Amino acid sequence: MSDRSGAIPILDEPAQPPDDARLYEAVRAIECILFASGEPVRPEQMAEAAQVPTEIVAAALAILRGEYAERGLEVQAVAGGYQLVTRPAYAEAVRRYLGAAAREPLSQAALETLAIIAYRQPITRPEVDAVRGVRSDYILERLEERRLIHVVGRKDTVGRPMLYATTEAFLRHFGLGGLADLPPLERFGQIVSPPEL
Amino acid sequence: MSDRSGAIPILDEPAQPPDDARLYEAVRAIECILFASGEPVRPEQMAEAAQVPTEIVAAALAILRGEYAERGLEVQAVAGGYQLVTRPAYAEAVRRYLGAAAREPLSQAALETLAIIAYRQPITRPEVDAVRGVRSDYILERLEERRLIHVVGRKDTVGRPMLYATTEAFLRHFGLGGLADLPPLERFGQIVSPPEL
Amino acid sequence: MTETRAAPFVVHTATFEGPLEQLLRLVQQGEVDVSALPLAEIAAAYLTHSRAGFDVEEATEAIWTLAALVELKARALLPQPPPPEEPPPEEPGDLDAAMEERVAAYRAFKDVATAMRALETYQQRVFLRPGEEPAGALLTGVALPDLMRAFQEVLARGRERPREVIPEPITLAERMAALMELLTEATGEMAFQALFPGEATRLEIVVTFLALLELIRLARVGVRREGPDGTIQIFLRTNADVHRRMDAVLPGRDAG
Repeated sequence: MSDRSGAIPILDEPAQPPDDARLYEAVRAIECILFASGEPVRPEQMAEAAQVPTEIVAAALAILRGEYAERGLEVQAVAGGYQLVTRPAYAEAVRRYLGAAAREPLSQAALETLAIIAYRQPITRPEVDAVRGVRSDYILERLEERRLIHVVGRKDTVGRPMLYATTEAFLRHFGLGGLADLPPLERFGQIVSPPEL
Repeated sequence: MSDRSGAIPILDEPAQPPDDARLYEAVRAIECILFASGEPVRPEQMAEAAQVPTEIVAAALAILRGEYAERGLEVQAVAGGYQLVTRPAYAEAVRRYLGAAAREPLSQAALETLAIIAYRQPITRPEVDAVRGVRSDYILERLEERRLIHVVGRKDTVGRPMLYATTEAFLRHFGLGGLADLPPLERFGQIVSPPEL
Repeated sequence: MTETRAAPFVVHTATFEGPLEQLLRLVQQGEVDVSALPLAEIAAAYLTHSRAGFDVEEATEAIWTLAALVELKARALLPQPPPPEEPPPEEPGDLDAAMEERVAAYRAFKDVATAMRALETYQQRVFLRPGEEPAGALLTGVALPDLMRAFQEVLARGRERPREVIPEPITLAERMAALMELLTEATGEMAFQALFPGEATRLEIVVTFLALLELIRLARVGVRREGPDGTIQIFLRTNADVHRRMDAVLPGRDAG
């Protein structure tokens, strides 16, 4: 698995602030904040807690990611924030310690349906059905139950069908910083435009 | 710049003898275990989870402590074993972050919805709507995200709507952590006489 | 929740073996001949299967799928209806193109699903630290059963009252503010029972209780028990209490 850190452009900014000591302190403070939080932390939250400007936060995050490159933990950009997580290579050791069973992956049909929704959102159930060639009621229900998708409105057409979109839990499930981090669909087939339904 | 023109396999092999590689892996695995655990970990537990002898654990812990000497976190030896903690110097930043996160209160509507669910669980979304007089989709989603409520099944009626109930985190959220035997509130209505004291 | 399930239902017929959903898909793609499928047998087999462990959601899916198969089989067995009076507006070539495009789209999504599977697999192997929620220590000397018993008493009292009229809407924010005011007036401390006067309605009691819980969570109010059989006291918390609680979640603080 490749490092997906490149997806967040803000980190590419030069990490050369005027005050090295202040930056160093910000790196340490942000490390502590990410550690103490059990969920993604937005850069504004870090800036407020560490009491530094957001430019310093961006530079500090870049440094922190570099520092963790060789360690057991890694800094992930997820759902608009950052989180500290263990590396997949050590999953078995952590599971043995926690006594946790492996998490249940999505079924193939659910994953395909989710892919369609992720790229075509907002999308109605009949539109999903048209792509898949089978009814998707049950799968949509399960995906909604797992909070990976939700209803965002109704389409202004016959029957006013509900429109589905992906959620923040979707981004967390796949470790995506945002929808822009999804692999470009063009790479996967010769689709010029979505078919008219 | 290194010459990468010829793929010379020997360069990809570990530069250290095998024992060092094993120790290095143990350091990383133990780092992950300490991170993922919310409490002190005993060396025997680490040995079991990382599947290495206790001598390796001792050596790995020494290395890990050295590695964290300059960081925001530190490896601390406590009565129950070892734990990864934030350094006192950054306690203020962490306190500000946790404080801000904890102060993010539930909205008025969310609290009321939660009261209805606590009072009438298990309950469907339409039933909640009927009590509140407005749609509750969004609020139910937020409450579910905060793990205060969860879906416990489906009601055997038209449309098979999902049934919601409060979670254990509901108790923790209100400062009642670890005490999970909160009886469903609906049951209170059936109490004819006060229980004996 | 349905995370743990019995073994999934598998169809065994002469022409197909596998899950129902896959059977439907293959029928729709014309790869399995629906007219030769023994649907009654499949349905009977499913009933036997579901007796071993009935899963409502699986049953719902199975019924949907079986119904779709029955419909497809009926259509396949019945004589073809006359073609629609108006021919489709598109040229056959356009139809082929549209179909081709649709197939290409589906193939692309299937491929991208593979990429997403890799992301999912990665993410399922990483672990977050358990979040440091403010927890536990807010209820000194009070076990939950104590609190709940007290709550049951006042609720039972509320229930004995004659039929309630729809009460004025009570909001939790109002009740929280009222509680704080009440505690301040009582010089910072009062008995739990005193929060629930005899004339309180059930809704009022519930809202008061939730307001109290919320104040406890926000560390504005603490609860303690006076003596082993004593009453439960509610008291206002000071900032010092809050700081002590925060320290409790920061193990490093005392060490340095």
